[in-house]
Amino acid sequence: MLTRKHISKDVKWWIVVAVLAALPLMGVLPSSYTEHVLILIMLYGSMAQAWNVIGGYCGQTSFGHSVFFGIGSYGAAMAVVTFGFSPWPGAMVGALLAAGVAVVLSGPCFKLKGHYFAIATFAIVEIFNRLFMVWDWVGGALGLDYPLVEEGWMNFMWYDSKKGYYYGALILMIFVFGVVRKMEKMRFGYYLLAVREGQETAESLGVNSTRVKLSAMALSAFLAAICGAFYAQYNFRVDPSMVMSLDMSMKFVLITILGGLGTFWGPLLGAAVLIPLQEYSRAFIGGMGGGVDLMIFGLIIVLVMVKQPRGIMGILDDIAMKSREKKEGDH
Amino acid sequence: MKRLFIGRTMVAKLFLTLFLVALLTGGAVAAEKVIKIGTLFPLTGPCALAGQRCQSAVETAVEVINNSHPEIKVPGAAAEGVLGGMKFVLVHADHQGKPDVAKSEAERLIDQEGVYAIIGSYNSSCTKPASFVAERKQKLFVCGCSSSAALTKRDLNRFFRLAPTDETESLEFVEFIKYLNETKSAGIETVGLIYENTEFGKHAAEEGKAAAGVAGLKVIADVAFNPGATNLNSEVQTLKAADPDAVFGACLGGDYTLWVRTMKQMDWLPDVALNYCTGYQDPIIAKQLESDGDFFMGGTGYSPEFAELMPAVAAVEKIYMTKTDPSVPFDSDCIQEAIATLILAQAMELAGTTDYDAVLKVFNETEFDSPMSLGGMVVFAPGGQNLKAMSILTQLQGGSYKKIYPLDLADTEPVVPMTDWGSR
Amino acid sequence: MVTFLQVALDGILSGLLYALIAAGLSLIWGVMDVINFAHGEFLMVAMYLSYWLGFLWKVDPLISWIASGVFAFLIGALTYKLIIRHTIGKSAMAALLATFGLSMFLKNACLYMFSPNFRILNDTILGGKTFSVGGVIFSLPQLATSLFSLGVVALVYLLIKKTRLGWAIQATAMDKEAAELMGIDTERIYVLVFGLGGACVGIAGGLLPSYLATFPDVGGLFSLLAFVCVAMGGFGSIPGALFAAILIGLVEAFSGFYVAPVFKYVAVFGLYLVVVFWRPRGLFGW
Amino acid sequence: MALLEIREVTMKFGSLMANRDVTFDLEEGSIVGLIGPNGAGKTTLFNCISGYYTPSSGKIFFDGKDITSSSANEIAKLGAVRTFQVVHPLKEMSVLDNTLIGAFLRTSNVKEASEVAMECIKACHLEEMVHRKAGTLTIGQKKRLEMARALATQPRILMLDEAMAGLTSTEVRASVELIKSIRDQGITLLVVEHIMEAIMPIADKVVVLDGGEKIAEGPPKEIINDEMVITAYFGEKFAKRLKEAKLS
Repeated sequence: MLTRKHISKDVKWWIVVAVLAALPLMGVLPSSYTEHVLILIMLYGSMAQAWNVIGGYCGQTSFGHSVFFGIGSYGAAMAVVTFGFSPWPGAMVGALLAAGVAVVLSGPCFKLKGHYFAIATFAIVEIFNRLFMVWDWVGGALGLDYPLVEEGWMNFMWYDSKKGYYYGALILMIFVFGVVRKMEKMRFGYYLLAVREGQETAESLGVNSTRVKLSAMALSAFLAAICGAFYAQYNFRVDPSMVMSLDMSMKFVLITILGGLGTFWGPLLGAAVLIPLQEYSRAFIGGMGGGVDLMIFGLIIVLVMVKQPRGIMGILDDIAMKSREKKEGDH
Repeated sequence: MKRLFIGRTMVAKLFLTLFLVALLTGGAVAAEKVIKIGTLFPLTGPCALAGQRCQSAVETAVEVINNSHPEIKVPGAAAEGVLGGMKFVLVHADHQGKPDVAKSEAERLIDQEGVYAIIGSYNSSCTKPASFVAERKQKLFVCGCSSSAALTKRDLNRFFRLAPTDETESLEFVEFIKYLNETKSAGIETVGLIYENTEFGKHAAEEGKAAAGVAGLKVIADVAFNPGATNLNSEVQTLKAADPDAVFGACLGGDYTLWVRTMKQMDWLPDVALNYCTGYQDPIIAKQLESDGDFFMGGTGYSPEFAELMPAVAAVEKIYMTKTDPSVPFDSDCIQEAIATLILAQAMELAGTTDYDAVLKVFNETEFDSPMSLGGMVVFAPGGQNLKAMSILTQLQGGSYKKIYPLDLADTEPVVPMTDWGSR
Repeated sequence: MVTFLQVALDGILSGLLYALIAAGLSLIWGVMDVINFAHGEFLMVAMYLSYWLGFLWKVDPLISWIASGVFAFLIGALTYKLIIRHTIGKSAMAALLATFGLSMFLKNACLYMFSPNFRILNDTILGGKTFSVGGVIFSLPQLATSLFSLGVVALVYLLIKKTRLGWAIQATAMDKEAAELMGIDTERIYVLVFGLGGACVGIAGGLLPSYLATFPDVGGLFSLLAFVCVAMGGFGSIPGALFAAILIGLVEAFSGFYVAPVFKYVAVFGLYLVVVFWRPRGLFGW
Repeated sequence: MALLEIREVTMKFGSLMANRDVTFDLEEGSIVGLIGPNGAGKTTLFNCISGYYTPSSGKIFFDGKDITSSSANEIAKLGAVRTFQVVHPLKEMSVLDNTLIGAFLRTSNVKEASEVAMECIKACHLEEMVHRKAGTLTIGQKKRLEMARALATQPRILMLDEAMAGLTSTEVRASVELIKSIRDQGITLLVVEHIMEAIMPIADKVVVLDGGEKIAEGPPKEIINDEMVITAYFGEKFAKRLKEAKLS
């Protein structure tokens, strides 16, 4: 029973991946802007999934993930810009560093409850943002601008076509979602849920909740940092307000919660709805100026939170429930 | 059973989303006898004010280009459209002051909207990735007012910038101080810097520091602050404690008024306060500050007081003022965006074609006649910097921008040192 | 010495302003356990009202704070009725994210309606006036705002501690069901609390245009600082928020002057972390 | 050597003395009842043993090892596992997943853990509910889930905190049988219980707490007849009922 459930889920997952992989080959993508939106969906979906590990599965609402995301992007960017090297080792160092920073910072933070914890994570973002702003070695407020480098996987850099980024994002997504799917099936995944549902109970059953939470934070930060490295490579530029800001942190939280907190599909669904909304509303009405697109965006967030705080997964559940009831009624 | 069902709905939804995405962007753009030009400015976020004004300036220029305006003494104004009647059509984009958005919007403008060129994009940090995209996609990027000197040191072939850089301005500041010391024995030896800690402020401050160092001025205060400040007490207090003779300032909008008012509150002033393109050049802020804003100085590319130097501007400005709310005259920043648009039209006219290579050749080899520019000329150096870009140092006196330097253009004696708060 | 005193004075005055903004947030948090993310935008909206009153009809901020307070009360009550009420009892993040959406809406609605111009009031009664005591300069508008802050914070405190309504609010905060059994209309209490929270920040917003420019993004840093004040002071403790706000003002001023201005918020947020790591429920929390 | 040794444990909360110098032993393979009126300090002592509180003074040894200041999860790992007086199901997780959390203590292999969990679920008669969310169970089922979860950790000592409170008499009888069968597997039990009829017949030893202090310790028969316990705690009427229960 247990394993069958997982297999059927996995099939869906591979179908989604296969379709995404085939789209460019079938020539269904008529323009690079659509590609851009799909890349963003996969990137932000992965970011949200990374956050979901700690925020959804483990139930710790961190607003600090832009710090880890930022460290990852600085890792890649400094490898290229400062050291004139390939971004790969930089991304790795950045991701490991992010995991380390996450463990060091989270230790004391996990002693805080509820809003105290949330505000502490705000404070950490602000501190990091301001420190990076004045830290000249990492470019300070000027940020890091990529030079022209040779295109290709070695430098993870393409200028004319987005195909490389598209498949890069797909691999990123497969990696992040794959790790989470694997985690779900492992003891660690169950422990995360147990800590979220009742820390005291979990402790009574021999779960070292502190260690579980710290490991989850480290994993989450690691994945977020890898997404950050991709982001830097994609935008040719890193500066603190781009990557280490409350704005960016909110994106992690918002996409996951709009999609469905603590669910495997939630982050992808959240990104698949939110990102096109954000990009197309800006493209179509943002140019008019005056922030009409952002007004609408804000209203939608309010509406979803008021109507169904469990997000799109919750809405889908409701629909499924209703149609099932209707079916049963018909008989 | 239930789980399976939800799963199916979900996959269906996902496909639907993907499908919609494909549909929304799939519509091909019909070819017309128009030239599409993209604008890319921060229409929302902290720099929205400047961005919206710049956008209006570009609209103004397009109005001049597309319609017959024989009364306007600017090349191309009299004719309707360019190249015998082709009209400019603007596609606006908002980059929100975020470099990543600027990059993706530039891509969208080029790939999706098929624009011929992009004009923008105010924040240097956004201009960098956006112009990079244009370069790779072999489109023109004409930049009005982004001030980072680094922009035109990247060896890009399709990037052109009209405004003077913060490097040029810094040199001018220092030269002016030398002039004051030599002819007015102002005795200015020390410099303080106050700037917002962003890519713009930091860059300006570095150029300022370098220029001061070369001229033998001692930098004794280096005050960076976080933009959008709730107060600037410690910042001004730090300046006051160091008490430099001259201050170079790079504070935008609300921070500029806060800076001025905090100095008044703390009853301190340097002998000379010189501003990069900041809140100082915003005529509305200058008006709102009333006498508090007086005696500050700054590099100015245009202000209504320059009317007799640049008689061609007035008629264009009239159009611009109908496009802004509240109605404002041109300021140094946004007039450059209008010029950028006009130069683009002029280059196409001179090339006689929309062919990129021909237009590029014109950009690189022509001395453009540009009555809207201070100095009346535009010439681009390799890398894209406008060699004829200049600004006049002005000082606010009685609420109007008085030209004080260089001497051949000056009409007023500078008030140095600045008049005390008490004696105003 | 004069410089030291001046820095201390600046710190205390800006701290008192933060206290006025934080008081409303603290009230809402204490009673409903909701963080109002749109708090800074309430401030911004109130500033706009005060600005327009001053600009169009020459009403001085010293008077228009009343209108701003009432207006923000209504916005607060409306926010509760339309949004917060529907998120109670659902996920813990629902209210926070809903108010985040609201803040985005309000900010851009003001951008749309009023344009992004920086708006400054001139010729206000207090505007730009200062006096000096032994070389230490007191700025009248800031001083007035601080006095208002003390007054409002004291009034809110007395309201909670000494009146029947205050007891009802306290009862609701402690145990909603029990309060309902005792015949308290908790729904009305919630509306009132959200309204009062709005009113506090509204009064601050009413006074601010006498020395601060009004623009759509003005609320951002204020609300962040208010969050920190409230949490540092301790869950729902108004005296705690007052104390924390003054502490934050002082740390901001001293680190800004004696270390470097760029580090002042590093110091403020760092202080918050130090405090809560040491006392996880804030200075005055239990 | 006893499996669990409690030595002069004292627990103070400020000026309140919740436990004072409590000492007793738990022999391997026995059932020990911990009884006393409300507020006697049973749950506090329980929390001290299971690692939720660190006693103000005194020592606790498990299998000869000092666990006085060990944390709850360490103690569980050693093999002393507790249930809660107020049930704490992991609401959003299924009965199986709840039990799995316990089973994972001894193995990280999901398949092995599932087998152990299913056994324990069967032992606690919850096999009908395997895939139900724990939050939707009845109170009796939740109590059995607590036990299944604790059993799945394969403990050496199982500490039950009022596992029968609030159950119907049928459910109580089932629980008593369950406790006996657990003991028969060789697991030692420490049972805090209010329902005397349930605990007296099966306990090997009873420890009586009153006002935080141990007032009596011994086999149930002796305790029932202990004058001090009767007068101080049970009252005349209750003692009579107990005697009747014993006779029947």
